[in-house]
Amino acid sequence: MLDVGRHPNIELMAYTEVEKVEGEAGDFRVTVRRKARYVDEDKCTGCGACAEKCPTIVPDAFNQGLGTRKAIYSWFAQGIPSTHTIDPDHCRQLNGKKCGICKKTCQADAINFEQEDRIIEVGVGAIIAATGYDVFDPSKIPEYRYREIPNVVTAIEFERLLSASGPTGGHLHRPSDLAVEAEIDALEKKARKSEKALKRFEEKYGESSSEFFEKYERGEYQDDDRKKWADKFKEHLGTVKPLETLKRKAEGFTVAKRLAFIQCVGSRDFRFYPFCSGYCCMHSVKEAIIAHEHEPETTSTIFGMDIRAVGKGFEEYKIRGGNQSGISYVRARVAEITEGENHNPIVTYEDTRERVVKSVEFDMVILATACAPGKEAPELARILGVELNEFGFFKTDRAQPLDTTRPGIFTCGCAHSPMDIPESVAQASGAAARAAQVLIESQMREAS
Amino acid sequence: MTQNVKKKVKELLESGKIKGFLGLCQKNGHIGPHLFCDPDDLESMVLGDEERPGDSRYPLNKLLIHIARSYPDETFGVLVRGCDERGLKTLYTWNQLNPDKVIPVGVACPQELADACECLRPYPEEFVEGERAEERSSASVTKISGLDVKDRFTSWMKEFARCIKCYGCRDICPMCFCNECSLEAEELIHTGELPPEIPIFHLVRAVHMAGRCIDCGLCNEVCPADIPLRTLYKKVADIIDEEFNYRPGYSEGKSPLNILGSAAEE
Amino acid sequence: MGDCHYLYGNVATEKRVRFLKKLLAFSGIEEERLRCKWVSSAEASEFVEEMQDFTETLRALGPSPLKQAGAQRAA
Amino acid sequence: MNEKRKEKTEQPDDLRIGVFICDCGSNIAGHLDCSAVTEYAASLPGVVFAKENLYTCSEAGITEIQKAISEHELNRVVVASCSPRTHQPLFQSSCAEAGMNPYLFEMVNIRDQCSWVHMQEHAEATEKAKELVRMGVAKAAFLEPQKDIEASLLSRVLVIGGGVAGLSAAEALADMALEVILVEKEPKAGGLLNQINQLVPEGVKAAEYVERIIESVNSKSNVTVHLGTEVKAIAGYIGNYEITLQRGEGEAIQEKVGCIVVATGAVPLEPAGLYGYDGERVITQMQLEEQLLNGQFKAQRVVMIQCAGARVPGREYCSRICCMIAVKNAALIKDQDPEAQVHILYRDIQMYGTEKERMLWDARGKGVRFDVYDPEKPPEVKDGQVLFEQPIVGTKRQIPCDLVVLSTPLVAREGASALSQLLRIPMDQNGFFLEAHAKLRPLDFATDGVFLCGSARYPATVAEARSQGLGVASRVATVLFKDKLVTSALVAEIDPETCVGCLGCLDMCPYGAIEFVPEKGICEVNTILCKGCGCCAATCPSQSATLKGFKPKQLLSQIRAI
Repeated sequence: MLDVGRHPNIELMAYTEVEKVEGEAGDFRVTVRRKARYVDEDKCTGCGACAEKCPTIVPDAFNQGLGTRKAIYSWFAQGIPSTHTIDPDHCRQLNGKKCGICKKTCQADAINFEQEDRIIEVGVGAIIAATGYDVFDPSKIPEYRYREIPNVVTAIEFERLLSASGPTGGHLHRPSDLAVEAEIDALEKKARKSEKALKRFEEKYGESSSEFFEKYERGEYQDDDRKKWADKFKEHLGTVKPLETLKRKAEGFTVAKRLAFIQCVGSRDFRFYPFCSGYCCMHSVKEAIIAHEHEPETTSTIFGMDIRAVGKGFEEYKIRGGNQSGISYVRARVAEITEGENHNPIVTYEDTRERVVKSVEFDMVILATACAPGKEAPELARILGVELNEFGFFKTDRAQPLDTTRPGIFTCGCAHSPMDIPESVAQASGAAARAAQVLIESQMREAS
Repeated sequence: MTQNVKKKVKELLESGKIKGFLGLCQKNGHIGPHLFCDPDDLESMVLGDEERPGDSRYPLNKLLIHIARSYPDETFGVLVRGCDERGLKTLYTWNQLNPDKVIPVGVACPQELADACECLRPYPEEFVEGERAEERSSASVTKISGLDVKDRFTSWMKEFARCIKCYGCRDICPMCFCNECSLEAEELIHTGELPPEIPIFHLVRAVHMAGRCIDCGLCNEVCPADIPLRTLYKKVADIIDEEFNYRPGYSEGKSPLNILGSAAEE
Repeated sequence: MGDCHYLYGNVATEKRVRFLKKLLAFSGIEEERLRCKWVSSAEASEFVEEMQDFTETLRALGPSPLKQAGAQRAA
Repeated sequence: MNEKRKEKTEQPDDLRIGVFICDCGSNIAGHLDCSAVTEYAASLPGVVFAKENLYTCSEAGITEIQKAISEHELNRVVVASCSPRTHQPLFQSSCAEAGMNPYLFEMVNIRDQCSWVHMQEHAEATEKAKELVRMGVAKAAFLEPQKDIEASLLSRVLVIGGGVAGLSAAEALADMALEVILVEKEPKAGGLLNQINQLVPEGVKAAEYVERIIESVNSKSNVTVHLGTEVKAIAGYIGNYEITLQRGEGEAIQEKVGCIVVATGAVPLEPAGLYGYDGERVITQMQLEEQLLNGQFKAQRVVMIQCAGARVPGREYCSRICCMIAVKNAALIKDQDPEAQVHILYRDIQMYGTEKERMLWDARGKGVRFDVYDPEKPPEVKDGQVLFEQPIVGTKRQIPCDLVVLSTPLVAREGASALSQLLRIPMDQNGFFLEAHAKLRPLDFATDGVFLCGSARYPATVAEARSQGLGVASRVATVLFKDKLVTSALVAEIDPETCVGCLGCLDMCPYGAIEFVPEKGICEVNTILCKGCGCCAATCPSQSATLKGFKPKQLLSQIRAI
């Protein structure tokens, strides 16, 4: 990534969308919208001082909403360019409130609240659509109760939970527990606030709130100010009691150790995507192995119709996961997930060997979701003037597997079809070669 | 006790299989290395036992490197004990001798020597003289390992403090075939100090012995300060064996430390 | 194979460290003073954890015997 | 360390070091005392100029460095700021513009290593920054000027292997105006596709498909195709290889190329001794393809056994494409004769991607039967029937049949190891060639100038092999589109005076950049191939092998400055 950012022949336009494409292979004119960052790219050094001081906390989409970021942010730490961006939906200043803290903090004078979207036309010889894919939304499958049971997560959410740079620093805290901890934090904040208020009364009247309240209940005090105190105290108790319950509960929290991975969520499924996404089996195996590395007591069960370990070294990796990382592979299509005690998901499936229906409790269930075609692919296809295939990916043919239906426009990676990283990288090089051929051909035409 | 060796060498020389035989001879009461080139000149040949078995040993394989360099096309015979043979094998591995140009003639060490050396294999694969003595493990290493970490440090520092930096250990070592020695690199070891920067000086050498030392013990014999270097290097060899299942002179090829890729775990 | 930028560098280092730890221990220098752990550039928190833990370990061990020996010699 | 020793570290004469301390706005200056660090830097031996900048990487900061180089005749520059990963190239080139050799530049990271990690500890962070600067200055004193290494590049490419992958690579390379020499061992190009009947899902004839690519390749004036030819010898390195080709008993052909593409493919496993393989009643998918192609196929009851010789101890890998081939042929048999019975016994049916899964349902729809077998109890072929246990229902079954088809994996070619030695490229445990990085560099070798595509890397479908062939062309282009090869001067060197030719460095070099020269009895570094990893220097017992910019003297002066 850094290499791309530094390459003299690459002009990187992040936070930019394509609006119009005219011309033909060898001579395209592309209109793009460079969205306002409210930060001057030439001046920003990516130092992050602004984000540190920004008072507005926003759920972090990069961490699948599991963590938070500020209203001025960089998408993720190693991202390029390191230029920060102000999120116009959340920035106080841009929403008419008084703030501007980032502008005061920035020593490079890079913040510019007046910045506007810029429409730019660029001339290019060839175009490569590498817009990737979208994660299938498993809440479309009601029997898996995604979003209803907190400890049922998608593979990509799980990836962030497992990541050392993720919201939990790589420790497998369960989302239900994280929610409780967040609630504890909120209640503690509230309790501190009400404590402060009570303290003022206590100082004023020289007795402790609980002593006062006993007397108040007996009807010893009637004045308005004392009533306020009593109300405040009741409110405080209303905060502290559930807080203590929650805290006791949180003491029992451990990391998730019994994991279930459910394959083909939305894929190989006539209701949604009939195809196999190809990479999810290995992704689940990898996640199970990493979880085991973090916490050696972890066991994982991978439920799938077939385990498709079709790449170089994959089958070996899969076997190693079984032998060394506590993974069992179960050939089954999971019928239903229900919620048991302690927010534990219960997986119901048919054990085809024993020919019985089983229900097994886990700490967490990970859904290996389908590689869905990009939601915005149809719009991009329209702009580019190319066709999509029946599944919603960019259409190609076998003779020129990287060519779209319009000459000079190519595609690769999961915008082309679901595939794993090595295949994507190989295709990307292939698309580059096809693009180079177009450019060289048009140069030669010009020269002759 | 030298009849069989003499017979074998005579045979080799007469058949022209070897240009010369590097062994030991006794002259004027002294035992020293000698290159025997004439089959009729084997009278003075000895095995190096002056007063006790093996008390006059020389790094013959190291000397052979120099002879072989001067006569790259010739084949030479060389007298080997168990350790010398391990040395030869390791020198082949490190491209310092060509196995096709060396014919070892083996002698097995007597038990007394095997005991003194705590030798894991006091005999070469093939030998014409002597009998296979019993193998010994290293009590000296066990002894130091038994100390607690502070005492280990103190004891080594006491030993190293006697060092007079004579480089005897290096000069005699058949595995020290470098032209320029790291122990003489000024940026690594400061000059003009006695003892040399300890324990750095000795640990640097110990690191260089990893995957190389074949436990001949000449360093220990030659050290004027009686530093138990052999014990240190025996431990070095044990570590490499424990961690990588490799012991120079016993195992094939180079040590996993000196080849790419992850080491075999078992 | 490791994930070293230079292909096998991390593996080579790991092997050496395994050896060195044991050599240090035998020479009377606590092997906990040497540590090798693979942390990628994306694993900031792991790195921090490791470094803090290592610092704690070193503090608990006290000054290196080498330093003490050096001080004695200088005196 | 005592003072006496410090004095003894001799410094080069006429040292004029300039040190620049960056505030990075408040990013560094907010957490430590940059002025104190600057003052301290000025007091270090050899330092003639020290300056604090608000942003050293800004236009103003750079100008200041350049001005100082000329005004103070600096011959070393140390910048203490952020990560060398992002900013070293900028500072180096700026020094070069001002007339100082860029290799005399040294960078110290006081942002990540001081202000960021010791954010609440102002005094300690300042002290640490001073130490780091002292170390940087100590190293800078011993830096040596270097010249970038340049080498010429021949705009010609050797492609070894004329299957889909190699042909696609040749086609794309030719269209990118590079000259291509394509070598195919067999008398005809096309590889495995010549033996294949048809391709799915479109049902196009494999021969026609590959013929079109062959024609396209043949039509290019800048491609020379050598059929029935093998590579005998390869000398040289990236940019300048000398190749010896041999056609049958004929005279050797000499060629010179800049890069080499390995597209030698793989071969189907000959399943001798497996499931009663006899080539008649028990055949391979490849033989079935041939029967279908020639119209000789007659069987009525067919059983296909997947993973025949694959995913077993000793050959653990999944061959990726055999399920697809089996399903394709099963459906084809049903198309030809709907009355035929076709049964596929499998372990996991590997129909990944958008199109193959549909082939699977279509085949089911056509009446092809699928059954799972347990690898612990593989099927048995006996007297015209196949016996197996159905783990899904737990019963034993016998399927009568008149033809058993074994889906055998693609395995590495026998000649692969010879080529691996010729090119000094590694193979994996299965005999496939080992790419530089399994995920990020699938088409490269660790050795520069040599590339990989198709089933020589790992079994690939036709479309995958074609994509990879095209892909490899752009990997080659990244090298050959340049006028000359320029690489960093920070490479290894071996002192010929002290080297004893122990080959320690050679064994440790991951890039095949070290060669033993028998005449001299020493090892030499090929500076073009060397990537400066330092494995050789770490191994060399005599410090004969060293890494420029990281010589013992440079590193130890830095370490001793702690």
